[in-house]
Amino acid sequence: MFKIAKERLNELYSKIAETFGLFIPIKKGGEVNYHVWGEGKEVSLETLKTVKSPKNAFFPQSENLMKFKTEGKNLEIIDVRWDKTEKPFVMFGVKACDYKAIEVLDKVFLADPVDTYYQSRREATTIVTLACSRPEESCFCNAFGIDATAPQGDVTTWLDGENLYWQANTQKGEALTAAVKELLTEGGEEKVEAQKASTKAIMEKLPFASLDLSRFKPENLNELFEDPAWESMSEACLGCGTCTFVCPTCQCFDIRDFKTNEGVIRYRCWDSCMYSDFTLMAHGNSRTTQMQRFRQRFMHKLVYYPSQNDGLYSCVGCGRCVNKCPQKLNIVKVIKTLGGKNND
Amino acid sequence: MRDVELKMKERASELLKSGEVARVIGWKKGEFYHDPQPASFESVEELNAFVYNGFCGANLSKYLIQMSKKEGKTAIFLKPCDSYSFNQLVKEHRIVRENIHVIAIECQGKLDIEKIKAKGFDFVTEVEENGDEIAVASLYGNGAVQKDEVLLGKCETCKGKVHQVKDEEIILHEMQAGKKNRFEEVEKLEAMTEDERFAFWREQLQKCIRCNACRNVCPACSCLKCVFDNPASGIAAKANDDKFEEQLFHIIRAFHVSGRCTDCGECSRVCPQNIPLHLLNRKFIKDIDGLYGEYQAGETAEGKTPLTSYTEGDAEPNDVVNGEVR
Amino acid sequence: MIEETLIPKIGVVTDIRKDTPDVKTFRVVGTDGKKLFKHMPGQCAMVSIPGVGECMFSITSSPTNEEYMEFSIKKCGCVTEVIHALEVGAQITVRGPYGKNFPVEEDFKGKDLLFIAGGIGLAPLRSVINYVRHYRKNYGKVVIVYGARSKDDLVDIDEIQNEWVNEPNMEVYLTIDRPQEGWDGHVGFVPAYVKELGLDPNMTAVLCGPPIMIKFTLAGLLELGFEKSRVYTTLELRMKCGVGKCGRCNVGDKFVCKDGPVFRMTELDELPDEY
Amino acid sequence: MQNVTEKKEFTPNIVAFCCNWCSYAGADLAGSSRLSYPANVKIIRVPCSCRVNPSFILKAYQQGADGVILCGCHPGDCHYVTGNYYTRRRMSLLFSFLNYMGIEKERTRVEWVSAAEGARFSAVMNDFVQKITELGENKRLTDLRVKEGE
Repeated sequence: MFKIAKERLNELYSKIAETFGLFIPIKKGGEVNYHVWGEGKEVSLETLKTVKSPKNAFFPQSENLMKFKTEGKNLEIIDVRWDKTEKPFVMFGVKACDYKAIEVLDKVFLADPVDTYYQSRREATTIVTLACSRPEESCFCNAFGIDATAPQGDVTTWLDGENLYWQANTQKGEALTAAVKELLTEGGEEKVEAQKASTKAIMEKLPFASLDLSRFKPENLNELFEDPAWESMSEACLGCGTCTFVCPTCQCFDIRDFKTNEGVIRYRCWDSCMYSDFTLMAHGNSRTTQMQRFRQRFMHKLVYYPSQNDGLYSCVGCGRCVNKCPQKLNIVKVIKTLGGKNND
Repeated sequence: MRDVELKMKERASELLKSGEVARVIGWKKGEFYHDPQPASFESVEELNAFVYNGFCGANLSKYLIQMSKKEGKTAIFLKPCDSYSFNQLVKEHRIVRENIHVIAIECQGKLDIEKIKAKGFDFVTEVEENGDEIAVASLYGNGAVQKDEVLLGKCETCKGKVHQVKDEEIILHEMQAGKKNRFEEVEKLEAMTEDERFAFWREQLQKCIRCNACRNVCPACSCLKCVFDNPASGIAAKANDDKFEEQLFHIIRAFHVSGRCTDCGECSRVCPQNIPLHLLNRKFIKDIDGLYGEYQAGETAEGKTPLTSYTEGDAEPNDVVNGEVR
Repeated sequence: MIEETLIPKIGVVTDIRKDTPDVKTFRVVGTDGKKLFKHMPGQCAMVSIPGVGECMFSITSSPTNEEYMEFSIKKCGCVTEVIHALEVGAQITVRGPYGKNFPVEEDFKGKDLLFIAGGIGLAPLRSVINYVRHYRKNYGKVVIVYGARSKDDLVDIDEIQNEWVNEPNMEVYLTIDRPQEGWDGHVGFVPAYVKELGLDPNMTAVLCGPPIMIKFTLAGLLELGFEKSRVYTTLELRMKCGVGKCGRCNVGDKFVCKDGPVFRMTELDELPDEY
Repeated sequence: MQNVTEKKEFTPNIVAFCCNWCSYAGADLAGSSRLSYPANVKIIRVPCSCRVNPSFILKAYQQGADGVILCGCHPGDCHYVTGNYYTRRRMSLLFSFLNYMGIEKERTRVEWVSAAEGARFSAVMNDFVQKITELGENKRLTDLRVKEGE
């Protein structure tokens, strides 16, 4: 294990930025989101939850896929993907829940047939995770078996009042460590162990620590789908996309064309199953009510996705929706209502 | 506030029991003290979860678009600011007035949990409202904050504590208007240079994730199909692909609600990126006041709005600079 | 077979046939004049006009046709409207094939087959019917029941009347909803006709058409003694990616683009009712 | 659109929305009277100046316009009696708002031009083009995707 003094973090960022594009939580316009680091930027590693999750780096809110050019009757397709030969990048300060969320996304985008747009960005990234030390009441990653005190990733780091502690886990992580080695000194194991213990004690007190998910099983799919509680749970839903867009695992997208002076750009962008036009076709819509759309989102996270992926839930308990839903609806309320007998 | 909640619950229970109304729209207990959610109650048993406290900031009037069309009468609890939206919706024939029983309720200003957390209480376990002081218990320490410092943005500039519509009222204590002038922030922006203003809005709007929360919560945004969802409009768009789209969305939205926006402040309350969207709408309100005479949308449920009327001597667009005739 | 999930191939429209007032069949090949890709009966492809949009269509031509692919497209939305305005020689984009095909090499083999279609629902069935005709000896008796609103709305009527009716051991029954001048065939809705025909319930049935037709025809078949496990149909929902990633065409935990569009009735019974 | 390989002198793209009854006829008259106005003004005919939705103006900027001018009948002379009175209010508010967001005030303008004012039409357009040329390219309200490749 290595460490670096907190005051020297800027040197670390600057060193990483020499060879990598460095994405790190930065405060801009009053809110903390992942942005590319640069001298003078206001880094905020302590921020527990960036508004947008790190998924934005691999699966950008909007991404050009290809261009079409027309000459007479002839059509030409130009691949405009992100150039792999550009600088590889480092995602710095990813929390345990958000790291788990990337695994959830991997299972969608890297499943056959591989989404090469996602893949190229994913492969070019070294992920440096940061252990949590000050969780808040909306956190419930432990309900999904995630250990916020020791996240995985290419490199795991811990931050306390004095130092950042650094431990490489993978080859990519070793390579990054080698690149910044001159700034690191050895040691810090005891401090990290102490922090882990104290954070774990806090984690036990999280109000949602023991959510009962036992009823969310593929065999209960139809029973859960038909549950009358969906009506009242979704009643206040505005049908906005806040929960979807702040969610680190939501991966639905739309593909759209945009006409430019030169031709047509085909891009994909985030879409939300909460939107009324999500499933709208020329001759009908399979989900006409907000209740159906609300149900779709939570059934997907808690039943459909696990059924397709060996029981892995596509919720990681980051609590962003708990904080951000305009009308205070969220997945916790759904789990408590439908999850099983042990929820109150 | 506790006494108000009890009285409201009691009245809701009476109304439901007597069959005078089929449902009551209010707030339901959340997971914490600070996250009550809007809900409708159709039986006395359901009222067990009824709650009214300092975190019931949501404007409930828009739910009436759906609810007032249901079988039977709907009772709704409206705060003074929500009553403006209610009138505006009646004016635009979006809700059926005869099917609604309006209960005007007391409001002493609503609280913003994010502001409380920012004071160092980021693992809130309990909140207690004691008049102007809010006692907060958190895992990382207990303490008290001044109410004025943790009010929702929209309550800081509260435009008044008078209900514009009511069928009955539950007001047990005197209410006070906001302490700040609501145009102060607009004026601050007006005083900036063009470049500074552009930079300010660029930085703010760049955060926009196009979640549509501002649009969907807005009582003035009651179109059956929004232009931004309609591919035939030519401006339909979903995510931000270019800075232009954020500007386009917010300019068109602000313009579309101009003259109809009651300044309820819900857009800024719900924005996940905390973009001060109310400053867009307030600019229109301020300009309308200055150019065409003071106008407050939602004061009445009748009459024309500034943009659906005119006078022959109106100012020429080219002469209007910063909302004033030069 | 898919090298790049979202990047399509360029297709050239070499022939356009007007089947009915609102259905046209487009013949498409690659820019090299060859068939764009191999497929199986029942599979679909994403067809797009850049700048307008991309839509999923079933490939109506048989896989045994090595020269070209055909799409029968009904004009009903903004993309199909533009497609209908295309002329021969126009270039479009195509990607695929997507979805699970009809089990022609497994469950269908050696069986008597019953195909029931309504309106544009014939499009996906035409592919499998012609496939069966091509490998005729592998399958038993074939019965086709096809109905449309009027005689002008019967898709591929030339092929049906000139080729299908002459095929040995293959029966074709046509019906239209209302009596019409110049039509001396059967009149009536498909579900009723199916019951009237008193079909052998041991056949393997394939249904395709509007949801309301499927619902009533299925009820009729069950009454006749057909088993749900030997009745197939296809689903259609909004799709964007075609590969189970964009998240909109799911019914329960199944994606129509990946796990469908062909479903056995018993499979559908296990899914929530949201299609 | 234009292919800028070497840096050329800036010629702005101007979109002029002209009402069918007055300003479009005014433009016609300018043409038949052989009064010139710059070729980079693209006229879009609308039934009335009040048909112009703010989204039309923004869309013009998105597609690469450097200036947008709206022309209608003189107040009081509207073919539909009151249309341009509404235009006047809407545009006063919109222009003030655009400026509030940091968009240059002079980029957008309203002028009243009657069917008899061919000369005025020509003068207004010449003046507007000159102002926009001085102001330079529209950079604040433009869609970068549209201009890609230029």
